[in-house]
Amino acid sequence: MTILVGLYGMTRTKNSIKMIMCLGIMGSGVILLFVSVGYIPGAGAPIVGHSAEMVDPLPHTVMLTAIVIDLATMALGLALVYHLYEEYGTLDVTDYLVGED
Amino acid sequence: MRKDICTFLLVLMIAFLLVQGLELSYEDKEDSEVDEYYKEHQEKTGADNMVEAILLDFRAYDTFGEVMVLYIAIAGVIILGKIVTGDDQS
Amino acid sequence: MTSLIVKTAGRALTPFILLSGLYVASFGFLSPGGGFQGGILLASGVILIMVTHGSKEVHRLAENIDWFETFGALTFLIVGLAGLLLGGYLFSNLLPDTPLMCIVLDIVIALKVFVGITAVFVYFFGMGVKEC
Amino acid sequence: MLYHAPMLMVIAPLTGALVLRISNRFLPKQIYKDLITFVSLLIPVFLLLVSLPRLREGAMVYEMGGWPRPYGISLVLDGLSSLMVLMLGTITICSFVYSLEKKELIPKPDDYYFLFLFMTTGLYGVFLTGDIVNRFVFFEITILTTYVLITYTGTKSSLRASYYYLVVGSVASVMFLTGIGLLYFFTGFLDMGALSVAIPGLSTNIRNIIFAFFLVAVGVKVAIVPFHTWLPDAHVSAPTPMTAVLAGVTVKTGAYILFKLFQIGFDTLLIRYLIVGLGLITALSAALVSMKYYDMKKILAWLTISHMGVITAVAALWNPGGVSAAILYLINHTLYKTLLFLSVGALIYLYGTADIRKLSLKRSNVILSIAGIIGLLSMAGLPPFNGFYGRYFLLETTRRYPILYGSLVGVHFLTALSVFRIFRLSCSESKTDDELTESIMVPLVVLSGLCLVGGLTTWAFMNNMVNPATFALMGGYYRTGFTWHLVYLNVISAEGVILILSLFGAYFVSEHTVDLRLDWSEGVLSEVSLPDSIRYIVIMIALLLLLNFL
Repeated sequence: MTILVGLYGMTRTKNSIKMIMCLGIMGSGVILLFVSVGYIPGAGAPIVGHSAEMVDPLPHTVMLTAIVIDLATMALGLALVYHLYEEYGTLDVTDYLVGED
Repeated sequence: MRKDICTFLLVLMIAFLLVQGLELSYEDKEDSEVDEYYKEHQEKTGADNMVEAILLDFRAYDTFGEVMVLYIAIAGVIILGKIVTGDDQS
Repeated sequence: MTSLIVKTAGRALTPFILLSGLYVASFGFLSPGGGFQGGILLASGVILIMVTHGSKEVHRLAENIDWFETFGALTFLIVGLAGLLLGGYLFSNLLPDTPLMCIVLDIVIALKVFVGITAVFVYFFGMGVKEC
Repeated sequence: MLYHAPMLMVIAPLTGALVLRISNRFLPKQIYKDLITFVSLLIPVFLLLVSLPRLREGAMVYEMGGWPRPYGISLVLDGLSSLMVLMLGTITICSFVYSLEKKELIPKPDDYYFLFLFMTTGLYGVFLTGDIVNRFVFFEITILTTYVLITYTGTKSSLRASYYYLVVGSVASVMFLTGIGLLYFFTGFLDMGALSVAIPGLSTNIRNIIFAFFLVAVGVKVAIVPFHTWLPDAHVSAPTPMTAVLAGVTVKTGAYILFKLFQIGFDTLLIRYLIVGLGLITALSAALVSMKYYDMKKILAWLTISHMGVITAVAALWNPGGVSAAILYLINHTLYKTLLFLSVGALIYLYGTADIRKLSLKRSNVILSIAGIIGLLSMAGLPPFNGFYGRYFLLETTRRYPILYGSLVGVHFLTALSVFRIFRLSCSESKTDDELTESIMVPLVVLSGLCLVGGLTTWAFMNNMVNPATFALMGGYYRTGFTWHLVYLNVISAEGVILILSLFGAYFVSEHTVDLRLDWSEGVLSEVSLPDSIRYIVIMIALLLLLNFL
């Protein structure tokens, strides 16, 4: 559901930084999804010797990948927003269309 | 404004349909086949932390790609600065 | 801008943050943690120092940061290729039944993430400074 | 040694990129950097050619780290991926040779090479991997580099295009991951081979719902209609060699992933009809929108959208005929569209503009004008060139579907109209003293040669490359044993006659009108704002779920 919240936020906002934030929210949603996918009732952390039954570790691994990729995208996106702001002088995405060069 | 309300209703509908359609339940959830295999062969990797074992051994290629993604992003941020400012030093 | 309290707290905290980062990175095979998390912790330690003490010294470090980064990525690739030569597959485990491979890879990843995150921070920081 | 070929194809450009990055320290001369890039682009093609005989015996599977197939990550080199890799290798080398002329890459050409090699790595990874998460990771490498490469012209609009692509592309990535998560929840596998066994066991309902997420992910990459908003901007503002790769290969990865998704079991009726419908809407409307512009890059970009729509629509029929026709057309489209984008780049190099009213194909350099005309005629679908054969097979396999048949003829007509419009308008008197360098000419000559030869040897190509690819996807052929006369006699069959007649019709129409310019769909199809394009994504997910629910 967090994914959907992020998605809705993106349609709602016009601020380009907020859009990147919404991307972050969607990323968190995916992380939650993966944690819940790996969940098995009554199981402990996936470390040998820690508990008898452990949750599925594979989604956790994929989740780590997702976090890193999210981080990378957000870093690049924020850098782009910074340069956009320098060029256009505004953060409003609807204004970017007007300034054809 | 009307667009926003419509989108909001659509998102609500998506959420409802997803919950209805998927019927996610953990009642009879078992370990997947892949997971069983990992647990059996965990000894070979030497790592007690299963996540780490998968990350660095079974799926090291994925982690490699992931490291490259981070590398690209950082190099990209730096190169982007060079492109936009037209800076050709360093 | 920075008061004495902030500076002292930053100085006092950073070694511990760095230490815990190293711990998390190198014992990822035994306990929760791993390269990425450790790298982020290390980076946060350096960033703390940067924020509290200004960033001139770190800026000088950052000039060679590209090289460090590439070095990290190349090390990962070389470990993989070593697996290819000795074990017959790319990324095959060099020393089965021991966690050595995991530790090496973890530390490489930690260093890479550390350098990378610091680089991005320094970069954004620099942009902000230019603006003012 | 041959066993390692698939892995080395991915690793070679990557190593090249990393070496290039640190080469400033010990190899400061530009020529060495060019050499490193060229060699690391050449190695995968060489490896593929070496392993082609081995491929006849079956797919090559490389298991990473020695962990067996469904558990570890594996690389698969089968009929389809070898075809894709061959195409990718050709296009990247052509694009690289073109980019040796560095006038367009104003700041830092070695950074450009570095990113370009990384993008190539990502594309090889996407085509070769047999694991769905790994495919995602490598796709992410590809698009992250693309975001930066698009901005390489350093203009305002390129930054905006890159930002648009970043936002839409990241939403697509998140959707792809969501789909993977749900897929893992229901099947417990991440390997494509194991998934193709497990997914058909799921209920149609669940398959449709999971595909709603994949639809967004794939749709953004193929640019079918509600998700196409990033494409024209990105194509127009990217530097020329980059545009060629974007239109030539990056868009095709989406189609490739779509084929793979169909293969692993997302082939329910609802999904297929939805994609056929979207593809048709894409094909017709984008071809119409292309008539609106005078910027040649923009026309070509919209025609790319249109033709990708055709490919997805016919492939979504999911019978061997449709799939093999789609694959053939995919390759043809790659060749002529890359050729066209490169020649437009050369024209911009000569005249400094891409406005078709200001530039002249006829009065420019001889080689350039021949290459451009071959590319345009191939796109229009004139028989000796390769564009015709792809269209012919597309039409032949859709005989049983009248709506599809009619729309394909319509798209053909509109494309031809666009081409003749370019011909008519581009006859101004402007002259230039600039000369083209060899590095620009060579890829143009090679690609136009490939367009012609590819058309003339379609029968061999169908037998040796497309049929194995179809077999790898569907486990069956459309038709075997194409011979030269069978293919050449296509011209006088019903479909051939229809195609040529509509070509002449388009020529007639364009001769008798001064300037065909359709101006419509502002804000709906073209010039869509970013929140609106996200809104389209929401609407599409809701539509698929609703259709599934009904």
